[in-house]
Amino acid sequence: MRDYESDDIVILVSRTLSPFIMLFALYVIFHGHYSPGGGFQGGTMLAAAVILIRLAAGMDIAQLQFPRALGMPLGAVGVLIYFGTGVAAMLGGGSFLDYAYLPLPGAAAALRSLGILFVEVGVGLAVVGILVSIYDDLLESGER
Amino acid sequence: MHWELEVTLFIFLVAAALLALESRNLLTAVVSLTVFSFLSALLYVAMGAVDVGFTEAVVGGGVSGVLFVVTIFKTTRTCRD
Amino acid sequence: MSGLEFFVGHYAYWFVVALLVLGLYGMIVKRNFVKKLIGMTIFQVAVIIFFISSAVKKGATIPIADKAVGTAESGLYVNPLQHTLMLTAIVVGVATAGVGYALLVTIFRRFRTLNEPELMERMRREREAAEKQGNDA
Amino acid sequence: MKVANFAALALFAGLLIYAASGLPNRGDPTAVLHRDTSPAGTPSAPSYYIRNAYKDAATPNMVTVILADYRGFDTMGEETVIFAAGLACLLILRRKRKNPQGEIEP
Repeated sequence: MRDYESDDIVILVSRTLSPFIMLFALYVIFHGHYSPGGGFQGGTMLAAAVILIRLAAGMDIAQLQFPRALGMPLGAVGVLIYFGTGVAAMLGGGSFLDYAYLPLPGAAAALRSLGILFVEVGVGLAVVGILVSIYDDLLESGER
Repeated sequence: MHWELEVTLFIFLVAAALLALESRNLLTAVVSLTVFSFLSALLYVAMGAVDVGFTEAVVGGGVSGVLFVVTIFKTTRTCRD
Repeated sequence: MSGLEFFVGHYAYWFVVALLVLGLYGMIVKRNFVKKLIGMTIFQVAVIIFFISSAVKKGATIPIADKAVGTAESGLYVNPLQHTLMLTAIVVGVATAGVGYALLVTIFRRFRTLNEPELMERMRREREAAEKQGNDA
Repeated sequence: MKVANFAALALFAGLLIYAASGLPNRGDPTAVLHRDTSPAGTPSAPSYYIRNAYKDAATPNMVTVILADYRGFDTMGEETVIFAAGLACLLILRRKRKNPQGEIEP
């Protein structure tokens, strides 16, 4: 995507819009219990906000916001959060991914709600890391 | 759940799919595919699947289109069929 | 059941059949790889529409529990199982389509074409050149 | 070649239309899929989810509860698939550069 020059107005508008998209994405992840939404949708919207800056300002400036080397580790952290929630339920005495046995105080139904929240955060982190990583790989590959 | 809305969306969906498959310019084809994704998201919501509609709108209209356009910029922009 | 009633009662399935045939047409008749990927996306959306339309119930509401409606009667909510399955299918679809785009970029970098007959011709010529070189050595 | 392709498409369409004629009417609340008990007499999963999702997990959105709790293993495997796809992209497209000795290093 080196065929055009980045424009000041486009950079200004996308810099203004990107934080609001991220805020709405976080709302979608954390309010997914009560309204349509959840980890997949919120993670994809976060990835869209990151890619918006990359499209408008180019790779060099976008490194300041989200470095290129951060994508795959963030995806791995998301997968590990998911596995870690399951293993924590095992440590509490239940079976794998049985959130009622998480080692936290509270009733079984509230613990299940909390476990769902952890899992959604893990899914969201994995999706944003992997999608940004795929975009970077496609953009950096070879000459045109 | 409202059959008039669903039939209208289905007809536009088939038209967008035909446009995406038959255009010679690949950028036109990809933009038609994005329109196709948005129409299918509306259709899911009309059928009562709000979560699936949300996901399709975000994925098909946002990230998938961008990845497709990057692919076309990296390769060729025209095709013969 | 009369013929007209059968036709009208299944109207979503006829459109799904049309979309499936369009997607398959793009995958097996078109020669350009980008067109093949577009056909694959259309096929995937048609399958998702089939699942979602099998979850519809008459007189039901969206699958979010409402205090005014209550959850004792299962006929009052749309079937949520298909929604869950298709939710994961969409996101996995975009990730695997990313692998497809990566393969397209790699093919174009190596052979400078995305047309299927031209690609086969160039691969055959390259293989013959390699065999000839091997025979000479 | 062209004729064979279009014959295959027509065959596919005919097969699908024949299969769709065996499906129940769309939106029929008494279809097998929407009943409370399966034909074998066991309680069916979707109506169990609708009745008990709020009681089990204190979360009104049934799709979220099924996605992350009842079918958590499914979502876990699916997330692993996404991670594997990202890894495959990285391995396919990573640029190999030569160091001064002429060896290819990642």
